[in-house]
Amino acid sequence: MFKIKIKENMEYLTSLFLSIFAALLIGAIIMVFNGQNPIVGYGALVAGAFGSKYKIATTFAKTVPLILTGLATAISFMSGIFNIGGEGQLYLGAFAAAYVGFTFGSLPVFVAIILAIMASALVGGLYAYFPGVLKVKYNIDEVITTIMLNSVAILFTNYLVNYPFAASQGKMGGTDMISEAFKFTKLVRLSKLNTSIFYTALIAIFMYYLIKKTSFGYNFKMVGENSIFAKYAGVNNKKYMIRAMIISGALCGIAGAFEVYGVHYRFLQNISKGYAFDGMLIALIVRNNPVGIVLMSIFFAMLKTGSNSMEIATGIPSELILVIQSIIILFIAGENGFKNIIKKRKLNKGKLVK
Amino acid sequence: MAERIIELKNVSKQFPGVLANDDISLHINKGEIYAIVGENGAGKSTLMKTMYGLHAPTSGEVYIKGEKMEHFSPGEAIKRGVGMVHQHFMLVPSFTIAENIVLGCEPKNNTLFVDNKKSVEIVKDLSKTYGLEVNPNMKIEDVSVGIQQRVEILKTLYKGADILILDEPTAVLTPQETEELFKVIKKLVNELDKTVIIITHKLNEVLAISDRVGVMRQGKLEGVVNTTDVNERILAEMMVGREVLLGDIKRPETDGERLIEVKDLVSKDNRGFDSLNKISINVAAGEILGIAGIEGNGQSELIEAIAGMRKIESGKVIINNRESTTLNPKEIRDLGVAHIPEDRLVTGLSKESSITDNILMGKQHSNEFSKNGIHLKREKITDYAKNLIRKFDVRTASEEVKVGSLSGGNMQKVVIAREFSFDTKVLLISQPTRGVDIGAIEFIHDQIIKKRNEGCAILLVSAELDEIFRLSDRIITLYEGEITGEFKNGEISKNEIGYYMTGNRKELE
Amino acid sequence: GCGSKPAEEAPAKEETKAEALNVSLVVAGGLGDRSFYDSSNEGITMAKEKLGVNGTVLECKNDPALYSDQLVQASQISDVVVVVGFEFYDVIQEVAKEFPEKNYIYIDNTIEGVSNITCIDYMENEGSFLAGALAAMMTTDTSVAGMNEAAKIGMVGGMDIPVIRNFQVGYEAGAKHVNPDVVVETIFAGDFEDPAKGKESALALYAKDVDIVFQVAGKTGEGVFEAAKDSNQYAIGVDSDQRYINPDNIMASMTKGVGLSIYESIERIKKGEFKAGTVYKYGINENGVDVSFGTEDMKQIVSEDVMKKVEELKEKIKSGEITVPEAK
Amino acid sequence: MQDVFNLTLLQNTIRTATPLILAALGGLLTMHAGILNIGMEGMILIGAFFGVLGSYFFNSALMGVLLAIFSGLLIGLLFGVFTIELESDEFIIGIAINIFAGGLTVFLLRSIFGVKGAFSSPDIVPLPDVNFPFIDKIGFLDTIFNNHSLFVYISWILVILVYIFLYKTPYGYWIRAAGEHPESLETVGISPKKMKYISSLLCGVFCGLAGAHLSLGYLTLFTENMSAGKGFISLAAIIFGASNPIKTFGAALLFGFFDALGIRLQGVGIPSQFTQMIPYLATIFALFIVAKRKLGKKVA
Ligand SMILES: Nc1ncnc2c1ncn2[C@@H]1O[C@H](COP(=O)(O)OP(=O)(O)OP(=O)(O)O)[C@@H](O)[C@H]1O
Ligand SMILES: Nc1ncnc2c1ncn2[C@@H]1O[C@H](COP(=O)(O)OP(=O)(O)OP(=O)(O)O)[C@@H](O)[C@H]1O
Ligand SMILES: [Mg+2]
Ligand SMILES: [Mg+2]
Repeated sequence: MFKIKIKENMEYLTSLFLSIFAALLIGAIIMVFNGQNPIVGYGALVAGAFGSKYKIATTFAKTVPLILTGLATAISFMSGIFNIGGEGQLYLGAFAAAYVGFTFGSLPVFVAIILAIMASALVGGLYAYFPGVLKVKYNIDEVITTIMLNSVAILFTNYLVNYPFAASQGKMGGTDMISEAFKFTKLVRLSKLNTSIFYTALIAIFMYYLIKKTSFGYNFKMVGENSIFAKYAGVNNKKYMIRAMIISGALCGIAGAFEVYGVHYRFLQNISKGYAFDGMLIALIVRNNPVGIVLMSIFFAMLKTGSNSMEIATGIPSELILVIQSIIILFIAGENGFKNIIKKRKLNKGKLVK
Repeated sequence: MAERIIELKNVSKQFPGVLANDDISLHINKGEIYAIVGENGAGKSTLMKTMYGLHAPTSGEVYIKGEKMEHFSPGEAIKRGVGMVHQHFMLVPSFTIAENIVLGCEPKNNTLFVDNKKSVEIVKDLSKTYGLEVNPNMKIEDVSVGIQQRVEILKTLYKGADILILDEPTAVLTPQETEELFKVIKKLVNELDKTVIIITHKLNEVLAISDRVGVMRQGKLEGVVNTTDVNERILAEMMVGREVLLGDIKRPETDGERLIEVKDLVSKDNRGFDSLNKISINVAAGEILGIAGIEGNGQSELIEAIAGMRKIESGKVIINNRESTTLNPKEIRDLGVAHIPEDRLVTGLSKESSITDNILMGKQHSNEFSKNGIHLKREKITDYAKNLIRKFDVRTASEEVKVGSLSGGNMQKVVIAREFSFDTKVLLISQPTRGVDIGAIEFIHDQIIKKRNEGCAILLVSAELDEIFRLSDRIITLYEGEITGEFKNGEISKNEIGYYMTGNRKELE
Repeated sequence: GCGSKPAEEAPAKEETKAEALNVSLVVAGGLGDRSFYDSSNEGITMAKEKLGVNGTVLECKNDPALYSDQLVQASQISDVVVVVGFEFYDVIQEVAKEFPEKNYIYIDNTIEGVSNITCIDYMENEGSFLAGALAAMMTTDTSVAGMNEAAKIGMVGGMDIPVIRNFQVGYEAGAKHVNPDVVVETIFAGDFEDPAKGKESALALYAKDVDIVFQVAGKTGEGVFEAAKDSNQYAIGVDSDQRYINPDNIMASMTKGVGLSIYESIERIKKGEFKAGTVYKYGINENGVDVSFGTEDMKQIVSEDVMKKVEELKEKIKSGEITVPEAK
Repeated sequence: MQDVFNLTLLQNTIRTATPLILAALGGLLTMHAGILNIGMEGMILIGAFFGVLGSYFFNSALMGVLLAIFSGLLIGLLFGVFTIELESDEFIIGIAINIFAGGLTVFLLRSIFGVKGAFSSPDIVPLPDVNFPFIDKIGFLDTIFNNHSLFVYISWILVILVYIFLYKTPYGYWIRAAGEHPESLETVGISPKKMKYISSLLCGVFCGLAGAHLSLGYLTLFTENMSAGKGFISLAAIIFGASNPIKTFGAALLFGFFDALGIRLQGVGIPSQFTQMIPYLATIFALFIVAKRKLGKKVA
């Protein structure tokens, strides 16, 4: 059994690396056509992401929301219910956490942070609960409702930070700052890397354990793969779908809380520019595998930080970097297909085996 | 010598990990009925799909009407008069019967638009010509499998097929429907000069209809014989490689307490029509109650209602002396019920999951397989799965294989392995051997009897009268959601029971 | 303990090249808005041409995750960092502390008491006051093609946020100052990047007898101009002189002197006359905000007479006779 | 209130709905073929860019439309190759197409027009507006239905054409069969893959038209990300309309209506954030009502 798994994983990794390689190759060709040296370009990309302590820290800081939203996607998608509403849940969670942070300044730090995280998880989870119920009880497509609820949440928090909770010192587009003591400790000077990366690691380990090692993870998976079967065999499929949505929403909410406590120290009206969508993409690419989500998040964070310094270092316009980046994503996404083609080739060429 | 209408030369087909067809050479003569038999997973369907252009053979040659076919598609096979009715129906559920029949070459007006009126007329004409009655305007999703079968045949005939490949056409048919189908086949061959290739697991059918039989085993063509030269026993032995005994069953008298009690049960079918009308039955420990009925008369709904998979409108169900009327499937299972569902693909299995995960289902929270009901003991689970695979003779390369890639019979064995290994007193069994080969049938029947003799109360629904008669202690006939008769085994013959299955009520005193 | 160490390695080698001053421009959004950010870039371009400085632009594309990254990067490669966008309020304070020897020129917000952050904040309410006054004067002037009698003017804002509301307050005050009966209708499109929404919003205003719409909506505002063209009515541009986009329908623009003030600051730094750490509030008095009517070759929609009246209002504001309200 | 509910509200509705209708017609074709396309957002953006490009360089709106169609075909092909040929997850490919479109258009904007952010020019020839003289006289019809951009009317015709295509022509049957039960199509000798390709190419074309309408009909310019979520709303309209062209048309109009309403309600003193929520909340509410009715029917 182990052999099969290793073989499958190897196949997956090979085709993944092949597709990344192919994408980089196409990117290189585009660079050449634009009169740039691809070796210099990619060198700058890697150096931009890992070239110094600060840069490594910056890259890793970016993985936090990606991992959390990626895991959030994984738990919902594997359970056969599609939470596309992570963005909205993140916004609401971030706001709730910020609210705790600027309202209960006198609480002990430990209590306040726990309270903030719980509030963000609760709000995010609740906001995912509604589309979950609409899906399970009324069979209303959760893809639409969660997309719609994203806009609603973003508008609603936008109202909050511009009217009742606007920062007291004028032009901000955010709430007041959370109490100084609550801010997560920074780990590397200048960078945004903070202790939330440890909490994220804990959450990732917990989610890995839940998904891969427990009977509950097994139930989620079975509900996702055939919910009629799950029901027939004694797993309450509807309950598990809703649970998946709640966990998913809670993780997105926590991602929001970490952005507030670790990065911005207040809620900002545009606190996330599509983290949840990036996380979704990541989870899809690695097929909801928690370990894969962590690794792919690092890769995505590398692309983001690296390409950012690439423009300064090489003069390759950022638009071109954007094109290359999207080609890389397209090719990683096509990984499965390339693998199938290779397999078919092998089968047709190869000899008959029993 | 007869014309060789189809010929295969050294055909092999490799799937990842499976050599489904291994160096097969055979020919089909014009105007004959050629049967193919073999165990589940022997490669029968694969071979047929190769003839039809759905699979390209990995090596070997295919000739249709003397013409060598290379890299051909079903379209080209159809052009040369080959038609195939697949094991799993190839019909679009939301389309009407007429739309399904003409799909792919629709009659048109103005060269642009589909002429629906004409389609309907064509179907009516076809129906008449071949004696296959259908209502062209009904949607496929609303008609019985028997009708769907007819639609499939009409579809091939509409396309002008003179070579018909029928892959297990009788698996889902009632005996009456099978009889009608055979009449049609004979008419097609004798009067209309068609050639028929038929796959079936029922050896009596082979003897009844075919001229020659090809026997497959583990991807190889074991042999080809003239039907007149063999009997069921010889065929079974050729298929399985050993003697198969579907002999008499020892059933020691067990007189137990009532474990299943159903009182005045009323329930609806999927479309919201009444399907069970005040049904009352009971089953005692150590007893098999067989339910005979033509499909669609409420048998499926009865089992589902008891299992908690269907809402009970009124009435009562008592299992193990506890009322279960409003409980959900999980709570009913907790009362000690195992359930083999009628449709293994939809209800009984998760195709995308491994055999292990399918077998674990229902035991994932047990102390045996998880610490505190939470942490899965994977090694133990794997051993357990391996053990069941061995015990229930599931043919597979590994317990990590996805269930969806097993052959139908082996999938069924996985369901049975799981459900029979619960320590339950009550078994609900629906169509346990549908599409299963004779070797496996023998095995499954043995398991059911073993459960009975251990003191289980078993409710059995099957479209196979043979099966009902062979296994049941008592038989009930259902017609349109009502009980029309109740008999002790031996009280009534197979021929007589059809009378009750079609609605003639036995006067109950 | 680490505060005394000079920040990172990058700038060391630059200092050997004697006088070429390295300037970075960090913008919260992206260039190409044909208004606020573009005009800040004009300042840098001008400095490059006239003062021979090295200039680099870093965009954050409205992604808060990049604010800090880009600012740090800019700080590492240059001596002067021009930071444009109120959004940098927190980040610039964090970063500037780490690079005490660098000069930060912060546009569009105010931070007091940091020795290396110089703030330039524009009083958009004062500029908008002029725009409102102008619109109120024009809307009833039926001698101009497309104007109706109704005293109704409009504004399309990108989002309902304090900065935009500051425009709104000034605009309304200006309009009411000229004509207390004028009705000012405002629609917030909810997006700075959706020109279709901008057009729809403006059309909704024009359908209500509004004939002049002031756009304060970034790329969404491009749609306002389109609406003006389609319904043969008028728009007022924002931040840069936008008349060139469509001189027939854009009657004027409320401008901020972003480019010029950036240029002048860099010039002063070069000459060594720069007083770092100050907060400049640029209003009409400082010529920081204004109303512009395009280049000379354009046919004017606004009459000389009205332009003169606008000038008079400016004087009144300068003299303190009029105080323009601010958004709270 | 009179300011809010008047004839121009309906006029706005029609205008706002048109890009949604065009894109949704494409998306429902792939939906019928069994592919959920969330890449419409990017496809619209690409169509919008090439529409402007063609119109600007050839000084002809027609060339703009043709180029938008052509680019739609290419992007549809790309989508098809990945989802159909390589059997990649359609969700990922959809997202990747959106990112790709964003990057590509910005890059081309820079390298072809040398600008960032936005491009407008008097040399971009817009699509003409249409005026039907015969309804000129009837006041309310004139307000609501007259003087829209050409594609508004074309989109209505296309709704009918797509309906006929799907339900009356062989290809329509085949596309639907390919989505619902591909094996049954394959076994009658027609390649479901081919049908999926056709739908995906047509989807590219329709999204291209939606983009061209956006940049040449509705507006006469291109700006970065100008599709601004229209692809997602179209998808919602498709799901709402159960992939039926007529119902989807209705759903798009409904959405357009609530969008227009949201803009107009800003005058009445509700913070704009809440009026902007109207289309989203209304959609969820409408879905809820429909679902509840369906459940009720089943019980009855
Ligand atoms: N598309 C496929 N990909 C991989 N393996 C396949 C595929 N189709 C069939 N197989 C494998 O090939 C073997 C032969 O399958 P086939 O369906 O031909 O069996 P069969 O004789 O028709 O069995 P049954 O009586 O159960 O229908 C089986 O082991 C099956 O798992
Ligand atoms: N820690 C545990 N130890 C033993 N059994 C457990 C444990 N946790 C769960 N179970 C068993 O697994 C079942 C399923 O657990 P779960 O909480 O997922 O219930 P469910 O299927 O959602 O239904 P319900 O909550 O209504 O019981 C429990 O009812 C219980 O029988
Ligand atoms: Mg078979
Ligand atoms: Mg007026």
